[in-house]
Amino acid sequence: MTSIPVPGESARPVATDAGERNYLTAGRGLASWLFTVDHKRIAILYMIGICSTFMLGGIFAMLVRIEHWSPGATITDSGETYNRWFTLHGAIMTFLVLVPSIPAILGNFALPLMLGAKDVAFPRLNLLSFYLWLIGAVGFVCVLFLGGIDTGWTFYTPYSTTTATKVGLAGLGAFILGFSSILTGVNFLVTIHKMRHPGMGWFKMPLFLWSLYATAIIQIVATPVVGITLLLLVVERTMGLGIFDPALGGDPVLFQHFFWFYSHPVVYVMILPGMGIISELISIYSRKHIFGYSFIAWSSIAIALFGFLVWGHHLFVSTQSAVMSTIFSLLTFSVSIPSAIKVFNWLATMYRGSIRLTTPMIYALSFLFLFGIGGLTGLFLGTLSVDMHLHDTYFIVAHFHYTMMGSTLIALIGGIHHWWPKMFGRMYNEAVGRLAAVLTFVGFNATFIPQFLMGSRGMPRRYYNYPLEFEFLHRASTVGSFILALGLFMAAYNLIASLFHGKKVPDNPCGGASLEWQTTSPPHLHNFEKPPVLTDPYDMEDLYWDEETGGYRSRSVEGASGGS
Amino acid sequence: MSQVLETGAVDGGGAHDRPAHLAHHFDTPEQQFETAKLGMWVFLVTEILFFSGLFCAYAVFRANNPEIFLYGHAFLDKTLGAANTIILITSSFTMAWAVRCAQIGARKGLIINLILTFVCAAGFMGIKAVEYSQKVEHGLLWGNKFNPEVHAVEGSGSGAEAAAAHVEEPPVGAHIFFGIYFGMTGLHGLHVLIGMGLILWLLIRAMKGHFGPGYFTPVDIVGLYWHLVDLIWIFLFPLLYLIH
Amino acid sequence: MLSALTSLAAQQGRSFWMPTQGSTFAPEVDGVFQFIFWLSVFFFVIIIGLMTVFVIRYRRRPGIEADNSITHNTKLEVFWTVVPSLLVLVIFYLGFRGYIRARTVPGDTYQINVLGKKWVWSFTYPNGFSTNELHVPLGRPVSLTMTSDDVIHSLWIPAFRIKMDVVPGRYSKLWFVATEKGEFPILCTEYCGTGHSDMLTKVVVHEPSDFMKWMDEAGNQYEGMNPAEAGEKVFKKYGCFACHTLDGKDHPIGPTLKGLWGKMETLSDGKKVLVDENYIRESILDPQAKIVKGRTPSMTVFKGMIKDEEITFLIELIKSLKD
Amino acid sequence: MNGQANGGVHAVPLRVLAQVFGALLILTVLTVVLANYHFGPFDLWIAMGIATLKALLVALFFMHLRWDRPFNGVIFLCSLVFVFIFIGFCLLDTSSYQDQVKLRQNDLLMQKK
Repeated sequence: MTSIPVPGESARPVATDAGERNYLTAGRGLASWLFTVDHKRIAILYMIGICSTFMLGGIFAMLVRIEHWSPGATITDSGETYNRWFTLHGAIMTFLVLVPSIPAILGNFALPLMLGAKDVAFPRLNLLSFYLWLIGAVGFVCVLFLGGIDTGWTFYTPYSTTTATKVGLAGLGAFILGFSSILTGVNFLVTIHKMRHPGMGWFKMPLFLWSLYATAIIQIVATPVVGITLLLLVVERTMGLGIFDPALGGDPVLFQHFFWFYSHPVVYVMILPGMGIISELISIYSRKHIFGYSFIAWSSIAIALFGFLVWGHHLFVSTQSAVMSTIFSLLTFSVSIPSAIKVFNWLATMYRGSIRLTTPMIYALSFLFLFGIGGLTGLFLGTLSVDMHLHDTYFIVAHFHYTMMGSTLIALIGGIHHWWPKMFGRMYNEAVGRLAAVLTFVGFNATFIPQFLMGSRGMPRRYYNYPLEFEFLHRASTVGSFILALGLFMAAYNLIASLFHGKKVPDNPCGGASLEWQTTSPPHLHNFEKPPVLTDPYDMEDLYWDEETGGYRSRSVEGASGGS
Repeated sequence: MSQVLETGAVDGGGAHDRPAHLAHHFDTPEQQFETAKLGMWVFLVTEILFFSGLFCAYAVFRANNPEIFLYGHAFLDKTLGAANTIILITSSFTMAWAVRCAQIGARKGLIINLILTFVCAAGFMGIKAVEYSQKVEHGLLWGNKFNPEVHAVEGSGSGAEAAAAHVEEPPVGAHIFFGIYFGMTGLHGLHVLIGMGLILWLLIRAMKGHFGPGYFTPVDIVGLYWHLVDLIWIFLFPLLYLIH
Repeated sequence: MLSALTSLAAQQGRSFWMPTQGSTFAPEVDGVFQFIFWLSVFFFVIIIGLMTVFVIRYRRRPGIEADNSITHNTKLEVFWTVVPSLLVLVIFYLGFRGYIRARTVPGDTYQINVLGKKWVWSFTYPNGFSTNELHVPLGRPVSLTMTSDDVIHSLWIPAFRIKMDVVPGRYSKLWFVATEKGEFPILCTEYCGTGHSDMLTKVVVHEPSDFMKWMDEAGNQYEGMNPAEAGEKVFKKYGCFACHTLDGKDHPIGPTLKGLWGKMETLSDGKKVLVDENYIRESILDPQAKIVKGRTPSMTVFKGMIKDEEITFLIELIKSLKD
Repeated sequence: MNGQANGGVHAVPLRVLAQVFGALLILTVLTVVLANYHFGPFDLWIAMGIATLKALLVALFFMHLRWDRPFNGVIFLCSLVFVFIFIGFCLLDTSSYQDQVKLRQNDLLMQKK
């Protein structure tokens, strides 16, 4: 393992021009992209798609924020329009962006590479999953042009069965998106089981893969339930089925049980992969072996499993029985423990490290801060009596934005920056990247901290109008959202610009020890030119900085190839 | 189109003896088979959870409003239900036999068994259609379409229970039983239809001689799917038709 | 900016985080909130503090490598698994205590029916009179029996720290004891469509005596009626018909008033009692004092709600219904 | 690849398949016959017991679980655990508020009359 670099080894060109063979250039033309079954290309397709819908959802978010600049009419004079805005914001962000985000983009790109596999288990299913996503997205855009929906993303009956807006189409769209998510989950779970590098035991996998595995469990088990729920909702609307509609003797609260059996676990579909990314980033940019690998790995599984037992905490004030609420509250707190374990382990990883404040690391540190707030405010909401006051207020809005956006999306953006050089073989501008990360962080807090305050003081969510006393806090929040948007645009610009002007990078510019850093940047069409050498994904001492290539090199890989 | 990318790139694993059906990203046919099988089992999990929504609705309404179910089930034809159960079990048997034929390379047996399975499935759907049309005729429908005629049950239903049932005024929410009945059997029927399509696809491939001891993965996993469809009906039958 | 913040906080009777405390639940909820808040602040400061210290202390410096000798420490990890577990159990318990209190409606409340519909609230008092604003007496347990005509609404009184969904097709319950006189907002917190953010009203908390006065003015007077007629009006006003009949048919909850006068009743403890003026008066003011055998103690306590004159009218009504 | 040779694959003997088929038919007849007799609250459990037995036969023999990798069976069983959690919690909760639903139903009926 301590072999000295073989002379001549470094003669390999820096930014490998195994070029013609890399996945970006291996096939040309639109068709080679649209019909690709290569997981890396599908990841790029997803990235383009999800970023576009993120923009769309973001536009609605900004409309909502601008509308709240003053009480009553600001840019629209009707609650009806406002209701469509927040519904589309929520539905697009949840179903089209957050649920697929990390697994579909970074999971698709990195999972087979990290396993040392040539592709996911079912490449064609993977492409189908993308097209299902696309159909769902087109469905939502149609809904948008046909007048939108006004139910909130939660589709609660009987409002959703009686409103005149396009709930049926949106429900079908979300139903199809559900299948996209299921197929991704099936694919990843099977891939991790069957396609691991020979010799890679379960506890030699990078933690990102553990988190994707846990995510896949949730996608497989929970998503079908929302599928049938939405199907029943559509049937209820179009044919008057009578299971959820109280006017026909149905049970509207049963709908909420159905819905949250999926929609609570699904927040872990969003956050778990984010946590997985943070485990990678913190270890790599602290140049330290991850602390407490098995605790972090098991805590992912624990979160996924406990996540199924807590959905009733969305129903503390929905006439759910006091006994069930009590059980659900107790179980809810059980989920907070694995999350706490992860946070402490990340901190311990940084201890005595050699920390570089690169762009991804700044996102990782933001994540710790924002997830800290998001997680701790969750304690208020899991607490029965306090939730009775805070439920359905801006406190909730702020809480889930801290976890869903402040954590998931920040982890996604951090992860994209981390793997960007691997994806495209080019480096973005580090200074702009850091500035964007800081702006995003500041803007995010400015947007959502005021919302905590408003919530506990008496501002309900989904309100078009509000009392004058909240004007100052609403304005602070709106100003914050503009800073946030600026930060996000800057990051996007920086990444896109790097495709044209970025410096070419070597195989391992950031010093990751997992297998994807052994292949070229961008990777070979079939991932690895020569079979990767299995290493401990967190053994940072195996890597050394090579001034000549401007990247890291692995002693054991060179030892293996030197020996052969 | 994807083939263009793949074929050009079968890399030098030294595997010149790779069978045609072995995709580029697998090392061995065993790995490919195991993967497909695991994938199917995981997919079956999603199917079970998909149906669980309707089972949950059933459990909730039956536990809280048993009178609705006692009233409603009397309108279902037990004989037709039992016949359908037997038909579906038979189709499961022929499907299992088909898998065996594929495994041992008995092409003729495979084709015959697939045809039998398909015929059973068609029979099942036929009987289902008869049952549905009876319900439609008598207004025994879901939700706001529930409009039972007087003496609705002539011809359908059997025994004293049905006779007793249609004398009574329907209990409040009687339509919920039919909502759940149509929901469960409808979704199940949809799965039967999908299964018929898959069996047809297998049949065509079997006739082309695609399957044999070396490669029978599609037969095996469609078989798994078909057995799950059977499994669900095994529970639906007593839950909907045989209630006291 | 700071002044704007402090001026907000300084608004009368409220804390930085919470609105005015207007019910017996409020101090308890606020207490739990404060407890979790400071606990969270404590942990947040530790996490972010350590993070900051590490970033500064262990920033990359040339020649100094990361110390890769530590990869795990089971004792430490068990420690930070167990301690949070215990802490959240405490939090759970605190929340559970308050919630159960809020969900357990006591037997002797002043009952008001609530109907939510797009996008108004309607409150119906025991006398059948209804308003769009909620009026309640100070210091007395009030319970709300709520339902909806169309979609799900949710009734939230921030000052009282209570909230419960109002679901079509069923009743849901909420109760409170108001501790602060004045007017407090009521909001709908379950999204219900176009007018959701305008589904606002207020709760007006009166001194008990003022409440009576308000109720009198709101309800009707008994002028120009004979006592038995007025008694019938009282009977309607307080919603007695919910559990009692006047036509001799027995009601599952309460006895019919027809033929009640002068009857000998057996109480649950076996004693016998004559239905006379005193017994009726007591049964209205404190119904749980003497329960007739076979009945459950379920009647509303009318002490402090009903006027003496009205009891007299009721007695005249019952007398007139003697067979 | 020879199907018989590698461990994961097992062609089930026709005799076994036929026996299972026979058992399934008998159990079907049994459940229909038993439905004509009343066992009070056990009716449901008897019917479900027979159905589960049938399901077990299908899963073990027709679906090869008996010879398959145990993990496939495990995930199958796990799915049932989640279904039970789902249905169980829903049942526990919905049963608790039925009295309030029925009260409201009665009041609505009264209003109509």
